Amino acid sequence: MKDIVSVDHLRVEFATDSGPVVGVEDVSFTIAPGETVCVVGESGSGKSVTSLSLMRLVEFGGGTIAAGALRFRRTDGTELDVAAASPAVMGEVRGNEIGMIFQEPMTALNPVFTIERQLTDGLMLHKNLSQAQASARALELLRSVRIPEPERRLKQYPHELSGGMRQRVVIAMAMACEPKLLIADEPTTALDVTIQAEILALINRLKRENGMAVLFITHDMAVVAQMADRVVVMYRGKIVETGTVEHIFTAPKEDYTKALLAAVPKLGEMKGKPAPERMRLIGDEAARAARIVPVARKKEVLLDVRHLTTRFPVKGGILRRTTAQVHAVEDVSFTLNVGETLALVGESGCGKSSCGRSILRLVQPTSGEVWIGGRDIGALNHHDLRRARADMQMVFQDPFASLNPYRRLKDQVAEPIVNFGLASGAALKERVEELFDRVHLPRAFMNRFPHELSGGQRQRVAIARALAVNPKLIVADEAVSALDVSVQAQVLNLMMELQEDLGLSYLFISHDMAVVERIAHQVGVMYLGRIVEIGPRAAIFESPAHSYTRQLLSAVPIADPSKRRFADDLAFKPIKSPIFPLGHQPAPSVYTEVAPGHFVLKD
Amino acid sequence: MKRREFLLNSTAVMGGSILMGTFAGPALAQETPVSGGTLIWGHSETTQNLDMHQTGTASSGRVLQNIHSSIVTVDKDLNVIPGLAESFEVAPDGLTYTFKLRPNVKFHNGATMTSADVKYSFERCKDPATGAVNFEVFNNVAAIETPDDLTVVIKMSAVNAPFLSRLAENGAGVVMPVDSGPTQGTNPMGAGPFKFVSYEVGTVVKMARFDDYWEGPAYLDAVEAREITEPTTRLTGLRTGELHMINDIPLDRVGELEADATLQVKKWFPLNFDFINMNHTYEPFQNSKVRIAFDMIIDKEALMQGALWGQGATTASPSFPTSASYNKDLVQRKQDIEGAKALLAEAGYPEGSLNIVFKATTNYPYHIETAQILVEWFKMAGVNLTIEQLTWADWLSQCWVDKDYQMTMMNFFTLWEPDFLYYSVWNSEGAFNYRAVKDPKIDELTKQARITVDDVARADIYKQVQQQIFDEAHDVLLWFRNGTIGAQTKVMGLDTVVHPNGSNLNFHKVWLSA
Amino acid sequence: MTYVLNRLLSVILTLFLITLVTFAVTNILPGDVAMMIMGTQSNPEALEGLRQSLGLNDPLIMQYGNWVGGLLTGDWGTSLIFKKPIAELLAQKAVASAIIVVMSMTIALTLAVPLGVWAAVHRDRWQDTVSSSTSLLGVSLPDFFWGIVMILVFARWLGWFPSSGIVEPSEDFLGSLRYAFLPSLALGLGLMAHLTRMTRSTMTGILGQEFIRVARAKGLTERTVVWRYALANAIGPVITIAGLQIGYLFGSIIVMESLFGYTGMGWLTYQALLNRDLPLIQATVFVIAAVVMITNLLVDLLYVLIDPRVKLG
Amino acid sequence: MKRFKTTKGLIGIVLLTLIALIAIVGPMVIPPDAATKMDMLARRSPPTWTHLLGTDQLGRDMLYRVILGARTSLEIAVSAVVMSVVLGLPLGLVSGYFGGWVDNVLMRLVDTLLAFPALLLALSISAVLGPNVQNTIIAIGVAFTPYLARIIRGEALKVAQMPYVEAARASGTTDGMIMMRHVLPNIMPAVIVQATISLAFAILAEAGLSFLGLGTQPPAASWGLMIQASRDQLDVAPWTALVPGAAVALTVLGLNMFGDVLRDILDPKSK
Repeated sequence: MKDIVSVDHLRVEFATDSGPVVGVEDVSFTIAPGETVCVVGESGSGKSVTSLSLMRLVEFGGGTIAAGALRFRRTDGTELDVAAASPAVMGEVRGNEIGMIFQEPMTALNPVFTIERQLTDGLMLHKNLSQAQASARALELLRSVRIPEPERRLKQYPHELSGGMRQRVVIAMAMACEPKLLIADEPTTALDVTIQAEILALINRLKRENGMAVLFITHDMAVVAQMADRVVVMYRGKIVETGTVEHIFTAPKEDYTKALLAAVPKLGEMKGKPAPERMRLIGDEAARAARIVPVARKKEVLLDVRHLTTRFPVKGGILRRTTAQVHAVEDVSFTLNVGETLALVGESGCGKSSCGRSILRLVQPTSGEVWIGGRDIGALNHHDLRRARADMQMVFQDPFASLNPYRRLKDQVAEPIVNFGLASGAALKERVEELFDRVHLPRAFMNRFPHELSGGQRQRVAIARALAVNPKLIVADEAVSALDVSVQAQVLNLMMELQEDLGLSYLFISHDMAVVERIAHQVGVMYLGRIVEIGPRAAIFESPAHSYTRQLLSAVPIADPSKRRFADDLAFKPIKSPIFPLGHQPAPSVYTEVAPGHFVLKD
Repeated sequence: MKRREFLLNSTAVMGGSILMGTFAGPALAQETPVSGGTLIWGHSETTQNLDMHQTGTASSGRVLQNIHSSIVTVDKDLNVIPGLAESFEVAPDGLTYTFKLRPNVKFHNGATMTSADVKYSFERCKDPATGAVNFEVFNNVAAIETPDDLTVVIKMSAVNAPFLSRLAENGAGVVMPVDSGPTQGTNPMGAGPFKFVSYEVGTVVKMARFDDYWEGPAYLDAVEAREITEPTTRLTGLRTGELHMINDIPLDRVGELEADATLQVKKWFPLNFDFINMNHTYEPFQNSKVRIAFDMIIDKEALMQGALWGQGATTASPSFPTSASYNKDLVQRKQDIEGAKALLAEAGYPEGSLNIVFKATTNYPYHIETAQILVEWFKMAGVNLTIEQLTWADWLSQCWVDKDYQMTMMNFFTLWEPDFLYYSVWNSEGAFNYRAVKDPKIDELTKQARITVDDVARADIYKQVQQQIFDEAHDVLLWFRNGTIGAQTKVMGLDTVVHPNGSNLNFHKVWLSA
Repeated sequence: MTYVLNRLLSVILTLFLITLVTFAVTNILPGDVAMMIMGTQSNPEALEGLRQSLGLNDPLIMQYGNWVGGLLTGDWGTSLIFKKPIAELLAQKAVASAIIVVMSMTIALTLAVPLGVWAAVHRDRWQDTVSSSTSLLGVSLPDFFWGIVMILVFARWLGWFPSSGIVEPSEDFLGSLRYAFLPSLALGLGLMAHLTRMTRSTMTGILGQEFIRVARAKGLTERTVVWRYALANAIGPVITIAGLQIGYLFGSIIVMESLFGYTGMGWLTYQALLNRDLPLIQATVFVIAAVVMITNLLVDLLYVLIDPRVKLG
Repeated sequence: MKRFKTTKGLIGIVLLTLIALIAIVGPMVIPPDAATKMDMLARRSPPTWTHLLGTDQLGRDMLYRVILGARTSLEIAVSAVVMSVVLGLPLGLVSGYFGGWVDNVLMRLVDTLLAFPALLLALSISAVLGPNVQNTIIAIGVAFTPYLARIIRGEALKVAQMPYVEAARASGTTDGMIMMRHVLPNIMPAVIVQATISLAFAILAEAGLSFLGLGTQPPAASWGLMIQASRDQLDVAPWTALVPGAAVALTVLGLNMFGDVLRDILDPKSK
């Protein structure tokens, strides 16, 4: 056997109340030395269970390997069946011959130990190094993952590092003993797009330099396209299709693979198209989805934001006085037309969410005006503001947290209607039923509780709730980010359908450039609280003028294996801190109009 | 602070307590006393203020008894006998008392006692600013003269018959060295058999033998009074040998210790008497039939067995059992539930119409037991009795001071001086008449007794008072309760330890065998 | 530093409120110390005289002013029943209580942490049931029950420890620990239950975290993962809970100190309350409240040392 | 894993049902004076055929007393805990939801109550209001309130930051409505679990109060009073403590097991 790993008819079961439940079943694949195998699938596909089984970590989550073999060729050339290995042997293998990196860099490091301690304990255990030797090696590792100021980092605690640096540390930890196999379980999912690009590039380089095999677990077809040599597509605990990356992307055999690929927006595919377009969906929705959204009617401004500024106080001192301020939103101005979508894009901390919340006055803006339908929201008193909220609603990111787990769905959808006294009794019921129809949810769901629904269904409920009072504006804050790709496409299509039918305006807050390219009429790019570039979608994507916009676009992975971008080390400009001392007076935002309606911030 | 006993008042001096203890084997008893050793005493209560004048608690008095000597004291037959005074004399008009002091009596500070010390002590006690609990003993004292070092003459403004016997009592008659007042509270000093060594609040009082004691030095080198208020803990200390002796064996455990050959138990009688009180301002209790009926509901002997575990003797009279005024003819009413019901009906309180609250203090756990037993009998008689448990502070403030109760019970150290006992407790003007008893006959008799000189006639008057209290059932007299000490068998001379007043312990003649 | 000052300020504010509440409540209590001193010898004139000499007849505002003024100037007054300066009494008794508070907390933590970790590692299995049942049994019977059991077992039957009493640590340090051991053990058992539960739930949460999986993926032994990686994170919350328990502990020592004749702050408070010794009540309540709040402050500061994420802002 | 939890919950429910049944039916079926009837010839009798669980210092049957005591104890414990919830819930809810100075003021108040010794509180209530069952409930209820308020505040603080609360605010829901409809139901499980734990402490708190004269007044029986009465006789009659102690232990055990299950029942996810 030449393969470093050969998984043979793996079956993992989880003990539950009602007997064992199968996690994965009949999973077989191999990994050759130096090869990157991507296991791709949506949530619940069993991709993580598979990777955890290889480390025998699945047991700590209550699972057992019920059948099959997991053959791993050890450094000394012997073959080990991981499924049957003793805990002592697994202790030698883990971290030494197989390294693993996980999804959440924020929680993957022990918060109370220094970076040095966490890097060295594995080395001292597996390689019998002294403390000094291990420390030296740790420093070397930090250098190899290109962490700035590695000496200082060693003495630091995880919370003192940014997310990207933490993930580099996690990678350094996994690489410490120079394993033959690296398992990467969604290593970039929680990261911003530029950081993701850097990490992907880093993994590629390390793999190349060490001749290491990589098992890469992801849900993101774009990442697969960028990373994989071979691809394993999983669905509901089983393998759907296996093949080389080119094969999978160009000639998928199975319908599931085809549907999955279809639902993924590809950056750049909208080139030359005048208006947003529905997502492609395979199946019965395909026909409807294929329809092109017509160009918006007569331009009429709904939302006019002028010099919006929001700062959060940083408290400190004996009297809890404000000692500094987070400049979350800094002199932001834009307009949004009736029936159109303005997308605010940017990386975490750029102020896009605060901007949305400030517009709805869920947080109190420091200054600026927000006009909706000829009314200045900022000037309303408490009572009028509550009334005005009928015009502007919000859809939140996390469909699990934005619905109250203790209330029936019909009550939650009805709540805004009841709040504004718009309907009651039979009329209310009728209205709620109508809303459920509107978002394509069966009426039978009305009496259910949130947990009985899938993420996509919940997000539909959240949209129904937002629609309940016939708002003119909906602020969608990362509304589809937490959803699986096919569900995301469905929800996006629903939103576009509603826009078309009801003339809604969306302020679409997102970090996903490919999605934005597909659905937005206007795009604003935010950086450090300001809009650095704003204009029609085509202008932003096809002729980006601001350096940050360009950087952002260059970092987006493209779901096309022929367009690989992350071969070498990338180092983007890190984002600066938005915290300024009290009394700091930032310069006003001044823009240059590079093309009609296309404005770029003057630096 | 459970079970703290309070002396009723100065005439609480009692005649010879009757020792009932089983003595250690005769061979041991006849051993010659030897000197030396420290006695570890598990004291049942917390010592508070150490100033003999200011302290009202029996707990402090019990300890301070060993540090102070009194100008006069009482013998086992309750006669006032000389103490620090070699002799004393009362003028025929009763207005002048002359004390001849013993020469060469030493205080713990080495000074020799003189009449100046006596004058100082008495005046200190008399001065309201001192806050002495017995200050009214000296109410009629007009002047204290010291013609020479060993003579004290006290002039009275009016006759005060009990004056001498009250001087024999705890606080009033003790003699302290001149100017020692300000330090008495923290460093008590007198002319007693033991010197004060140290006091750790709530933990231990240490005393050492005073070699120059006027009655000759004590046998023990030292006494350590460790304060252990929890009964189980105190018993454990005795059983493990950590303690040589303990006072106040829990009533229910006396039998158990008596059965233990490695320990000795000393009991004496009476420690105090208990009676059940009915508030005479409460309407039903203004009717003597109700009070008598209530008396008839109670089986005193059964109650004594139940609440005291037999550690006492029932009595219909509160007089000291061996005293001349004790009315031996009185017999407690037998339990007669049906009779009581009939009497109650006759008084206008048929079955089920009386709802009485009985306030009992948690300070005396056996009062709570008593009350619980009463509830059952009263239920049989158609009277609904409910118990309210009060802390000692609440009992004092509600029952004693505010007279805000219907029924309660209390104990008093048996009073040897009948005037003080009957006048204070049953005369309508009496200071301790917290039941508001108002009986013209008793008022008359107690007044008459005060001017009756003949002892026999006087005793007879008090017997009539007892008869009247019984006939009218002003209170229900229950029993005399035993005092107890448990000790290791090597503690000798315990028959001398109990002061005639039944409460104080004097270690002068106590010794430890090897 | 500003954080500490800030917290101190709130402690001072709360203490001020406590002086008010304590003063109000103690003055509502019927009866007074004069009555307690005189007992059943009291008659109205005698009581009045004693009250006068004890200064109980001053106007309330003046009494409160004098008290708070005294607190600030260090003149804490004199106990009315013990006739000793309160500051002197407190100094002596506080040391005694400090010993059993520290000792019982140490005992509780030594027992509770391993038991809680053990339960968390074997969550929902028999070990978990054993651990929770043991700790529940501890709270099903009151403190004094365990106290008496300790006396009977360790003093009477085994004779290993003295049944009661107290020794000054300055006289005999080891001896003072011997006397403090039984009451501390009884108190510790009572505290243990809650701490075990907290350790278990904290550890359960931590064991489910990603960095634990990462540690396992590094090949670290399960012992290292649980006892170093996980426990290092659990100790902060557990210490915080332990700190909050100090308040509860000061309630329990009242019973336990009286039971063991171990006369510390709890016993002193109890005596003060029973005897209506107002200056002593006020002083003990104030000191205990201050100790409880300052302990909690110290625990929060300790947390900063344990957990590098927490900063004093 | 899950099955284990169900069994545990089942035991808890069976235990509690049994205890509740005893508390309710007990007083109806046993003779009215059985728990106070004294047998002076059988004082502190160890368990025998006539007295299955032995007798106390007054010769009263421990079995009857423990059965009759169940009702009193549970009544006191439940009422006191309900009272502390009724007082602590609005306090904690408002404090946690609004935060800021409201929170600061209320929590200072709670701190003050927490630092104030329960003993002094109990003595005052007993002295001023009188010793009886109602006032015992007040004493325990008031003493528990600050603890509950603190826990509820913590929970409310967490819930108030949830997106569904923000969503409700965005859809024009008033603060009062948000607290009632969104915060309250979501903190209820934590409140109920805390309340079940408090029940155990309340039963024992009564024992402590009996020592001060507060609590059930004799000769009525309650577990707390019985435990307290055993204090001076533990070495000679251990059953006087163990019998009521076992009753408390079983109740506490039942409550805890039930508490876990209750959390699941309250969770709509289990419906």
